[in-house]
Amino acid sequence: MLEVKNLSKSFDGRNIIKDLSFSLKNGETMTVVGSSGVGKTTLLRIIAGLETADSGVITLDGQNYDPQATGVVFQDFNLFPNLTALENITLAPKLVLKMTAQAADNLAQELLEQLQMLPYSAQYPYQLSGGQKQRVAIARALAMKPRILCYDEPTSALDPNLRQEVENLILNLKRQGQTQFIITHDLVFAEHVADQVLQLKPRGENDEG
Amino acid sequence: MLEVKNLSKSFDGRNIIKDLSFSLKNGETMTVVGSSGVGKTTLLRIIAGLETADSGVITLDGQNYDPQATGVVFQDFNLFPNLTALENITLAPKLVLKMTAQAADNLAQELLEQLQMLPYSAQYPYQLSGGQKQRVAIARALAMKPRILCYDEPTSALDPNLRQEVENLILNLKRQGQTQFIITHDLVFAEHVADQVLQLKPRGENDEG
Amino acid sequence: MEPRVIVLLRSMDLKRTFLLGREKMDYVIEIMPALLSGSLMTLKIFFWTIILAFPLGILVALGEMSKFKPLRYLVEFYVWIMRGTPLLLQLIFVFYGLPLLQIVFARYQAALFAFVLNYAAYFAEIFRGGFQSIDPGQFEAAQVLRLSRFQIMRKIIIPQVLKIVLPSIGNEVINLVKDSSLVYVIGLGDLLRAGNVAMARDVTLLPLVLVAIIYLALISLCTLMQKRIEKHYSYYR
Amino acid sequence: MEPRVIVLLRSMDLKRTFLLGREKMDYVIEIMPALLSGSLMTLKIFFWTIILAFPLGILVALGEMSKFKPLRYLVEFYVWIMRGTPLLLQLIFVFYGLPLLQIVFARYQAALFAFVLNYAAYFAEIFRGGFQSIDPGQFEAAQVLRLSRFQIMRKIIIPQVLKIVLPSIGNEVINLVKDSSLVYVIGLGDLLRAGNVAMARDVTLLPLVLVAIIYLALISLCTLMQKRIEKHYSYYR
Amino acid sequence: QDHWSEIKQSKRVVVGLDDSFVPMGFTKKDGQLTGYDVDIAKAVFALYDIKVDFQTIDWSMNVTELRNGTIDLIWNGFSITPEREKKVAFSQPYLKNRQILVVLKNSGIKDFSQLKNRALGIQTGSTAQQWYESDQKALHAKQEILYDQLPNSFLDLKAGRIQGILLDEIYADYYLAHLPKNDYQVIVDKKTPADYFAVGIRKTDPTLRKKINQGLKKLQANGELRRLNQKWFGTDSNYLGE
Ligand SMILES: Nc1ncnc2c1ncn2[C@@H]1O[C@H](COP(=O)(O)OP(=O)(O)OP(=O)(O)O)[C@@H](O)[C@H]1O
Ligand SMILES: Nc1ncnc2c1ncn2[C@@H]1O[C@H](COP(=O)(O)OP(=O)(O)OP(=O)(O)O)[C@@H](O)[C@H]1O
Ligand SMILES: [Mg+2]
Ligand SMILES: [Mg+2]
Repeated sequence: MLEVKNLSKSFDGRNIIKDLSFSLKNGETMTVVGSSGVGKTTLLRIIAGLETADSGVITLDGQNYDPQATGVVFQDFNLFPNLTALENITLAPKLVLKMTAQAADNLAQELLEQLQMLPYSAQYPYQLSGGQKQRVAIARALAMKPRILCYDEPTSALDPNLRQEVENLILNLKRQGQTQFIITHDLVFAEHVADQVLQLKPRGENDEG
Repeated sequence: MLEVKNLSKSFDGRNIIKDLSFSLKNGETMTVVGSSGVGKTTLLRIIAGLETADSGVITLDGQNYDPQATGVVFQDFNLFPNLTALENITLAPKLVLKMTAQAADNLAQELLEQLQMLPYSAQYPYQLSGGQKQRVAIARALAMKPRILCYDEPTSALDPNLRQEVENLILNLKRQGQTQFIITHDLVFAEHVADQVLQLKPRGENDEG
Repeated sequence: MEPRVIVLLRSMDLKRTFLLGREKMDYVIEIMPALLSGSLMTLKIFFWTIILAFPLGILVALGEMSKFKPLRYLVEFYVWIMRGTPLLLQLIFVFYGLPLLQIVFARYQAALFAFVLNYAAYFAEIFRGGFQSIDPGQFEAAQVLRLSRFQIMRKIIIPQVLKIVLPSIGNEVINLVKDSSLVYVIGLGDLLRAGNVAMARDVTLLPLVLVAIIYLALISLCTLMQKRIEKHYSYYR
Repeated sequence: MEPRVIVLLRSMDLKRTFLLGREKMDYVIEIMPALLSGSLMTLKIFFWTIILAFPLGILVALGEMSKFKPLRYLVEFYVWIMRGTPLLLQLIFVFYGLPLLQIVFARYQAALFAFVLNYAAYFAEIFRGGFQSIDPGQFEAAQVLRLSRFQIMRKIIIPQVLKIVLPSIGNEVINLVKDSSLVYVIGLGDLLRAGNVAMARDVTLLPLVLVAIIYLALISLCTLMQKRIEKHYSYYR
Repeated sequence: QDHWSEIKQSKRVVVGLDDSFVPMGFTKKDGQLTGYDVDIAKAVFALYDIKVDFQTIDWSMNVTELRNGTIDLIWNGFSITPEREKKVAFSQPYLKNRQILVVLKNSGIKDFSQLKNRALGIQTGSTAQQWYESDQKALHAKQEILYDQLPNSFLDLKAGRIQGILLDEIYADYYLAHLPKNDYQVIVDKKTPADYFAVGIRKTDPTLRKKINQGLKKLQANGELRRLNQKWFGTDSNYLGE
């Protein structure tokens, strides 16, 4: 279980997150909604260890939390421009999980297939459309099979068909016991996939939904 | 009236747009939908004069078309990182339309207000959240009052409230006679604002909707 | 960082060799005025070259990216010659070669002329690199806002380019401080020359140690200014 | 660009002054062997400095960004001294100064030692700039994928840095070709020295014109290689 | 054409020198130019009521400077050599010099021939270099190292990377006299011909040449030359030409 207690964060003296507490059970999916600029991305970055909170405690299964447990699909993708779509996905499995090139390629191609991206696997990020980049970013995070998978608006650049595809993917992962943390503006989508919805509200009047 | 006739475009020998024809009456709003990677952004870039078509003709009111007539809200915003949100919006009105600093500021603030961005007018792009950047990009294009206003997924990073806000804005502009060309994945949104929906389909089997 | 130097100089056994006996201190004080007046020439060349070569470099960079081919070729040729041959030889040609074509410069003017032309070429290459590393989306966004080429440059591109090229410009500025010693070849006396004269006259390496320290001070000043300007430009990312 | 040179040299009235009389051709043929054997030293210094200073420069850049403060200060101090004083003086200190401390280098080794230390510092600054201009999002993305620091460097950052720093490295490489002439101060004969000797002996500027042309050729070769490598790296944007 | 009338009228003449060439012409610690040649040049032109402007030059550029007219005279321990005589006119010689060898005291080297399998240092463009590279039979080293600055060659000698330096006696005397501790040995060779310092003048300036020769003679006659030799070299000499 991921537990966040009394988390606070401000930028330039402006409180963005104040005294936020929530918990996410293993295998469950939490969606985070809230108006633009409310601090969703900031919260995700803190959980991923990319931003430090001003105060507050995070624990995983009661133990000190290590951000290494998370994988992230970034809002602006952050693909590696010097690698092809396929290489973006296989890099970490090969280097970190020590998969063979063959196994990593198979895994990546499976994921690309599922996201209808197989024809683009040899293209570099600058040659991809917005939605194509987003799908590569999703596949890259999935391939690492992290304990907690965080998505920052994973469907923003996708058409309805693909959104459905991603929804299926997420539900599928949930069935396999994957813990997921999803920022989204799409309330319908949020309802479909969530065990729990975290509604962020401006100025510290946070609430669990 | 904007008329596009037999437009074709390919990248690296792959046909993206083939023999596309459509027309957009003055004051009307066209939405463009279609799956990811189908060529929506490419079409917009051709209309905006940022990409050259392989073949085809574009005319405006029967005359040779000048891309200067268009304004664009980019999919990845392209805000100027060295200028604040407000300066991003007022720069062109001051330099191109020769507005006074006062008038340009007033106009920009009106737009920012409408998009609930007034508190962020002095921030630099790197200090803005995804949705905040998108709203600055919209305001920047609107402030130039172009003959044809093109949007590339103007609501992708916005929450439902703000999407509604942008919808109202677009309908408002339509009432004022603004010609608009909108790429979107949001079919509901597309229906609400469109006089005409252009459905792009893969591989040259294009159609007017 | 400066105090650390002293420590190091002491801890190494340089003291015995170069520094700090009583008579040596007196000697240092004696030759300092000559070295400082040599530095004056160094500074003059430095100052005017920066002032003139910087804007010229921007113009040349724009010329290199011009769509008008004859201009572009001409500018590229100029940059090629300037970067392709040693500044020392350029100085010799300007001062000793041009008179053969009836173009006679005074010593100092010849030095400045060669330095400005040379450094403008280097600055130009740096600026060109800077221009090319700007995201094309920035040009596109400015273009659809109907800004003129000149406005795009002034308001959007150049401010971003300056931020990017600052470290490289810093490198060249440091090179300039040092290169200014090349004026010896046309008979102008600068800091290094003053040190050489003292070394020949007094039969000791000590003057060169002092010269090195003065260079270090001048260049540290430049680096400090660079850090300042970098900080000024850090208001955005 | 080369053919255009000829045209220009002709169209200006340089011919009368410098070039191309029958006796002058003979003279050129006479001194060419000396100049070419001078170029050999230039090339040797150039080659080994590149080979050794390049990887050392990357290491130094990493040292400059290290979180271990003593290491960082040490490396910063080294870079400060190397960039802050003229290479000419460094050569003098290594070759003439160190023997006073009983450290005696052979001529050629001393030259290489000074050149490698000096250029590694310059390369390091360029790499540091390159590292810092990489989008932090790239580090973040690699970090959440649990790549080690070393893997992030090797697979993600350094390939992108190389692409960015290529023009600046090109500049330094060109400087190196020219700086190699500084070895004259420790009695090694290089291209420029060969030209100077011929000029002083025969009292004519012609040898220097030839030297300039040889430099131009060497440097054009470097530029050509740079263009090649840039092209190699243009597979992504 | 002849510049004498111009010089006469402007009352100024420009003498080019290398201000690091002790003791002939160099800058003192206070920045003042001084030296044997500086004194003589001033004395000669004082006779014509002409002021001397000293222009420091890069020594390897001396003849080019003269030809371009950026200086009027080369007057700085300038030896008469056949190569130079092709390009410039010389005044009457005013000082006798010779090329000598400096070695370390404890090196055991006694004469020129012992350099046969050792390394020799020479200054670039010096009279020593021109003599060494001529048809002479006296001195042949295994390897020659060229230096831009003579002090560097002394440092190298001390470090043991060369075993001898061939240079002007005039300079060697000054240098060795100024060392706190003299570890060096001077070796003279009888077969080495003397060379003569004279003023370098454009061949197109015969009047200037004539005036300088007359001036030098006058200094010899009125005892000024003897006084300067005493002052700079401590010798009682009134030498002027062959
Ligand atoms: N580096 C920063 N410096 C200053 N302010 C920042 C910085 N990063 C974010 N902010 C501010 O923090 C607030 C929260 O930003 P965040 O990106 O978390 O919003 P969000 O909820 O993800 O919004 P969106 O849905 O628009 O992406 C915003 O008001 C933003 O302006
Ligand atoms: N510079 C390029 N080089 C090669 N292929 C490109 C380039 N730009 C776009 N493409 C390809 O053209 C196709 C259309 O791209 P475009 O960006 O127009 O799609 P889109 O309809 O906007 O998709 P999305 O909804 O995902 O943004 C894609 O398959 C993309 O891979
Ligand atoms: Mg966000
Ligand atoms: Mg698109």
